[in-house]
Amino acid sequence: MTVEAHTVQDSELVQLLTPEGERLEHPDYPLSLTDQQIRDLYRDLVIVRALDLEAVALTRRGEMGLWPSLLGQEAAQVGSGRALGTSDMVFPTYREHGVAWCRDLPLINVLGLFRGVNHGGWDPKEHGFHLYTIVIGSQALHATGYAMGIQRDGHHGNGIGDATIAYFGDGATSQGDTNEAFVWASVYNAPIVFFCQNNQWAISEPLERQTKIPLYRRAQGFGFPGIRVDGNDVLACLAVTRRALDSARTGNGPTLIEAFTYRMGAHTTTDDPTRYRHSDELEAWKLKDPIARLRAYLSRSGLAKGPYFEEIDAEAKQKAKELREELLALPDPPTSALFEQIYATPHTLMTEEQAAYEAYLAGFDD
Amino acid sequence: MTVEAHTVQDSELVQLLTPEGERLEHPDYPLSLTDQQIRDLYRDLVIVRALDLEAVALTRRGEMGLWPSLLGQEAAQVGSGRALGTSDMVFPTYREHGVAWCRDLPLINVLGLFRGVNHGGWDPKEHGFHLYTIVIGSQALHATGYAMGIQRDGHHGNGIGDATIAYFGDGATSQGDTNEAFVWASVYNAPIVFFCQNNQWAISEPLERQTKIPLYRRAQGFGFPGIRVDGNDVLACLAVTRRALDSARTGNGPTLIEAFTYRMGAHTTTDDPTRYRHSDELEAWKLKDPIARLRAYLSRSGLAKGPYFEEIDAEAKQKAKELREELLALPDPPTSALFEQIYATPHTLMTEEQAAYEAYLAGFDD
Amino acid sequence: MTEVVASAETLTLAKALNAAMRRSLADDPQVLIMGEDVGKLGGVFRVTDGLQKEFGEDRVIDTPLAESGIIGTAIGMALRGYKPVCEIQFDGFVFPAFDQIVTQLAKMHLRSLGNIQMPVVVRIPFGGGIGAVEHHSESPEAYFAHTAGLRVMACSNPADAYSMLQQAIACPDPVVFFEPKRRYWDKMPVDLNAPGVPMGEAVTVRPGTDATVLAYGPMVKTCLEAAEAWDRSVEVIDLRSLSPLDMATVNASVQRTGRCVIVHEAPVFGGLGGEIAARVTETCFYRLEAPVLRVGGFATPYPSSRLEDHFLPDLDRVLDALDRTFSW
Amino acid sequence: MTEVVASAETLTLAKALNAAMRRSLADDPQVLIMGEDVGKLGGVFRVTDGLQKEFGEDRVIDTPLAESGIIGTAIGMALRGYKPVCEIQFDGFVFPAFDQIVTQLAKMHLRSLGNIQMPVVVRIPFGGGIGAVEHHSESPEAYFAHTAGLRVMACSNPADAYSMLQQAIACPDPVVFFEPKRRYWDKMPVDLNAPGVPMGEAVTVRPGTDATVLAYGPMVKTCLEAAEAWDRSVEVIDLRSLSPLDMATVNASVQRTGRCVIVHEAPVFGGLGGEIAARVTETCFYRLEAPVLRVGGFATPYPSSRLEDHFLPDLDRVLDALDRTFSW
Ligand SMILES: Cc1ncc(C[n+]2csc(CCOP(=O)(O)OP(=O)(O)O)c2C)c(N)n1
Ligand SMILES: Cc1ncc(C[n+]2csc(CCOP(=O)(O)OP(=O)(O)O)c2C)c(N)n1
Ligand SMILES: [Mg+2]
Ligand SMILES: [Mg+2]
Repeated sequence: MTVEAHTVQDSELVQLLTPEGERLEHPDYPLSLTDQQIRDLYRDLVIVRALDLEAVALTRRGEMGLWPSLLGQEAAQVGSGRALGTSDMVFPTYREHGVAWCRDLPLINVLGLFRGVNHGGWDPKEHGFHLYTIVIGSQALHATGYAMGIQRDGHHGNGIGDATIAYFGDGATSQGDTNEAFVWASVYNAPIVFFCQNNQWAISEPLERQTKIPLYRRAQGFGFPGIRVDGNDVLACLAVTRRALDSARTGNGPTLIEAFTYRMGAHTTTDDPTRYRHSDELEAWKLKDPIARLRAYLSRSGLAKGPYFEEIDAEAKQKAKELREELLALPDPPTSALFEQIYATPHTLMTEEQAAYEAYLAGFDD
Repeated sequence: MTVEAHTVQDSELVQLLTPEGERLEHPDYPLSLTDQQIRDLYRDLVIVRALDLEAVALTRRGEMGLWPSLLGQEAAQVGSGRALGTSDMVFPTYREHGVAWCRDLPLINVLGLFRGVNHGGWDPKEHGFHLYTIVIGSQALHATGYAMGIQRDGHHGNGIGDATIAYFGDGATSQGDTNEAFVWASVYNAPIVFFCQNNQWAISEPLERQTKIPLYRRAQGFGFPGIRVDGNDVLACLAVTRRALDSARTGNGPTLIEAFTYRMGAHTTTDDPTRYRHSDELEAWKLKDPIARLRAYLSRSGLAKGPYFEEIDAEAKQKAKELREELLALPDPPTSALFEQIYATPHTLMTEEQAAYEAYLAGFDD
Repeated sequence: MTEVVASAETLTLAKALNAAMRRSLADDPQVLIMGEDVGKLGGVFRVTDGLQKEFGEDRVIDTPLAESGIIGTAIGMALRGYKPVCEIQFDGFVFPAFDQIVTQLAKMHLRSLGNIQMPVVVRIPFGGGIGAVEHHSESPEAYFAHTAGLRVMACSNPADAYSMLQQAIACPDPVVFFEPKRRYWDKMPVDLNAPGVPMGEAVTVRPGTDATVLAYGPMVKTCLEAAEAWDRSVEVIDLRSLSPLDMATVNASVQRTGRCVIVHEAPVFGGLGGEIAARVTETCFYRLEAPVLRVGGFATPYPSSRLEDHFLPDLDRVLDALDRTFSW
Repeated sequence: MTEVVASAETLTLAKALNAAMRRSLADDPQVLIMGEDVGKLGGVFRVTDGLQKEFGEDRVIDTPLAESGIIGTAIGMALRGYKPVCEIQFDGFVFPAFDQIVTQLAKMHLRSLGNIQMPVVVRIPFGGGIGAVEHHSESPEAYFAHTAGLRVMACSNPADAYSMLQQAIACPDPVVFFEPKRRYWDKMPVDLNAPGVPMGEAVTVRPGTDATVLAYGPMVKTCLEAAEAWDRSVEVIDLRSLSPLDMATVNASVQRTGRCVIVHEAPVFGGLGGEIAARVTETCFYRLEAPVLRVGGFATPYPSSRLEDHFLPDLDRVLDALDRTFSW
């Protein structure tokens, strides 16, 4: 019952870079990048991992309530994130720190959320990066509606218009909202890419609790293409997402991408995966590490050498340090924030409750 | 955009009886019925249609608030209904009067619902026929859960156990609940048949508002078989449903059947389909009438002659008359019914509100 | 004055809503209409009749049959700058969309610290009295009033329907807009150029001195009839805005009258009446001659239609409450 | 007495719930546990820890990630004779299941005119105070209390948790069962053989003469501390059953004390406090020295955790309300 979903048939997985760092060609996904572009991808991966690890460490120190680590999913996020155009719109879950990085959203915003200073608070328009969405599956519909908005703007079908990408996990494919999004996107031929990071686990539940067949095939049932890509291969993720976005932009409707990857860490810092999974699974996936394979390729092909790697590591370390400092300097919100920005226009009850609470607090000063 | 879903490719439609009444063989769906069994199916179709038309007439006379006619869908309902075993469980929508007939549920129960004497009120266990469900898609999950119950009873996988069938319409395939039911049924390999009557319309919305591809293909996306059957061919509906039920019983999990048919009447008696669809569509479907084709087959093959048809018509008329009389004799519920059977055990607020209201009513007697 | 008269038309409540949407669509290209059967059919109550023909399929959208999908994609369209007006076909079918309304629509503005606005209207025909089957006669307003981040309105007559729906559409906050379906065919002259009473304000629809009756939606008419029938002077207030409540108007009235009765179709238990009663009592404690009384549905699911006349508050039940408050 | 002592064990609230489920599973083969991560992991709060190991995967079911699916299939299993106990992982994730709970679970018994029973329990860890992110700290009980056909319970301590959850599982009606997540680690001796207080009854957890404080779930402890800290004699009642309410116990207390304060974490506006206040006022009108006062969350979405201490009623806010009621 579990076999089919769990086994990757090599034939159905798009891969441009083997775990050993060997470059493959794929007839449907030609990819030509400059040397610098490939090095930049490497830099992204390393920095994103460093920032994530820093966030885990800060959470362990009590600076945040919780942190959902992206460890192991860097390539899926950076590859897809770097495929996006500036005016495209991303709809993330709560784990897309790597995509946030690609969208130039200062990560302190994300750390602020998990510290509890607000529920997100950034401006999605500014970065083409919507707020984190925690209720599983919800954002798939938002993304679809947004894509329908693009269609109504006339920014669509010409190959240069905007597109939308919705991220979600393997667990999210079971939610009604996700499947409704598939219906809508298909029926309206909306310019959207559904990017499913299949990291094999939804907290403690293995993939077999959500599906009996490979997830990318879900799309067939709704009449649009689905494709499985090696989620630990940043080049393949880039190529596959780029093509799906192009397809959306040119009026060919949605694509479902299943990025086959692995959640190397706990679900969040409060989770204990030893309760439900074996370490040999983890060990097997370590051999497919997204950073190691790109580094191997860079070395082997002579695109980068030792000092370059050291330089990137140093930069990542520095960025992590800066992030830590930013977090430690982050002020708590003022009490007034409790009552503000609930409504965009004045609201009598809000005004009343705020006044009453301020009077109550003032009573303690006496 | 609409073409694919709307056009029936003959190759993908299971048909055992042409609209002209010609008997076809299908390699996957051999069906051998006795002459009497075929005549019985004819009788079912005729009676079901007569009862439905009577209900429409009674509604027009103001005896019911509303009636969702099954006109045109008799073969889909009778064919599938007669494929069921006694201890199988049916989960209907609000239009499965023909299936109710097959399950020996006295139709007065259904008429009582639409008259407003109660919300259903029959005992599902008694007839293997669950209550009508009006919220689109809900019952697909109930049916799946019930099938999981069958699995837990051990009544399953041996080819003789119970199975479940969930009915729903083309519109219902867009609901989250229906798709969640597909996930669950597939993941747990539940003994269930999803029977979708694609009658081409969801009130005023044509099929293309729900899907871009034939609906039976939805099942592929969830990892179980989907099949499209001529919904106006009672033999094909019987054969296809029987096979799907057998498959469920023997532990092979769910099947989605799309019965391709047409809603010949209004959505309900309060609807006016002339506002949204052309009469030529209706005319085309008249040529595919489920009763006419079986009658043609019976005549042509010598299984039945004029007097037999007259006898059945007379019986149907008589049954309709009895139903009318039952409805007209149906008492209104007593006021106390307002407060009863809300909870299975005593409930203080219910008791209190009932007492207060009875005292209030008694005040008018003074 | 001449101009005002010129723009007055006698409209049913349904037509007034239609006129409000037509005007909003015409004035603001970002306004969209979405829902099941709202296009070609014009809605099962014909409230959106003719709008698709006039404004096209891109702006008046027949959607797939999925309420969560309707609200979820409306949120996405709002994020792209549109102002979707979503129709939920019947009150009982809003629940598949409840998650999107409560966890997303209501909370998006705060989640973004004000960077995002959510000008989405969720239109819900509500209430009973039309002899319908299950799920077609409910009054779920209390669920939404208890949900912070939403505004909740209920109209009771054609003129209000016309102005209030336009206000809801123009409002940058999400609004759940309740329409009294059994009053869809009630008629009155509607001034198509009047700005209407400001959003959020209750209106004293009948002044009185001895008791205050509070109602909204379909019950306003019932309460006016009861006030008419009662022998003492009864003030009737149409709340219009259910969240926030216009407690200033309510309290001022009760301070004058000293007695208060609240009427809604929704079950009394856990309904909005409790909230209002608690607030009125807190503000008018020393002025109240009797406890605030509530008239409403029973703590049962909405009954089958042959029983609904018992469930629904009617003239007699309101009179009974007036009787009780005066004889307390 | 000896026996009682022998069966008493010091348990956390989480462990008491676990013991209740273990006992129900052992005693009744029809009882099932369902939910996300309830099996191998034992739930994110470990409330179902060890149950799958003991009773197998067929009875303790890790489900796909879909709340509507959980409740919808639980209904189906109940129709087949099972008694599913469903876990909703956090309060804020019950909304995708809202439709199944409100339109199906609550109404099935009536729809069948009593032919069908729905012995389904929906367990919801609720409330704030644990420093969590959005959707993990909500108090949605008022939505369910306003839904006829459901019973709603909230436990506040380990002993009650143990007996109340068993009662809920044994009850042929659907029960929404709220568990105060921030009290999961509170400990007390639990008599594993005591039948517990009958279902539906409130309990006076601290007797007093001058004011009545009503609370449930996590706020009971807070209110007991406040009563302790106050200089006059305050009675504290743990409501335990939120629907139906045990108004007999509540009214008898307020008739004695003449003052009443209601405390819950949920927003005051539209919360259960309004219902209780309206009822108490109606029954105890001439006895009340002050209006019933309510202490609760603000009419805002649950704030980010750095603000939650302001949102949540605490000792000081309860004392403030006592102060106000005594100085009215
Ligand atoms: C509607 C809803 N139900 C439950 C949860 C609790 N929850 C948070 S993450 C998670 C698992 C998600 O798995 P998946 O979609 O595979 O994403 P991943 O965490 O693996 O990235 C669950 C059950 C939630 N956030 N929303
Ligand atoms: C959740 C929900 N939304 C809306 C409705 C109103 N409604 C009743 S029937 C119907 C169309 C159903 O179409 P389909 O599933 O194709 O079934 P059919 O009526 O054609 O048999 C709609 C929208 C409903 N009953 N439930
Ligand atoms: Mg996952
Ligand atoms: Mg249909």
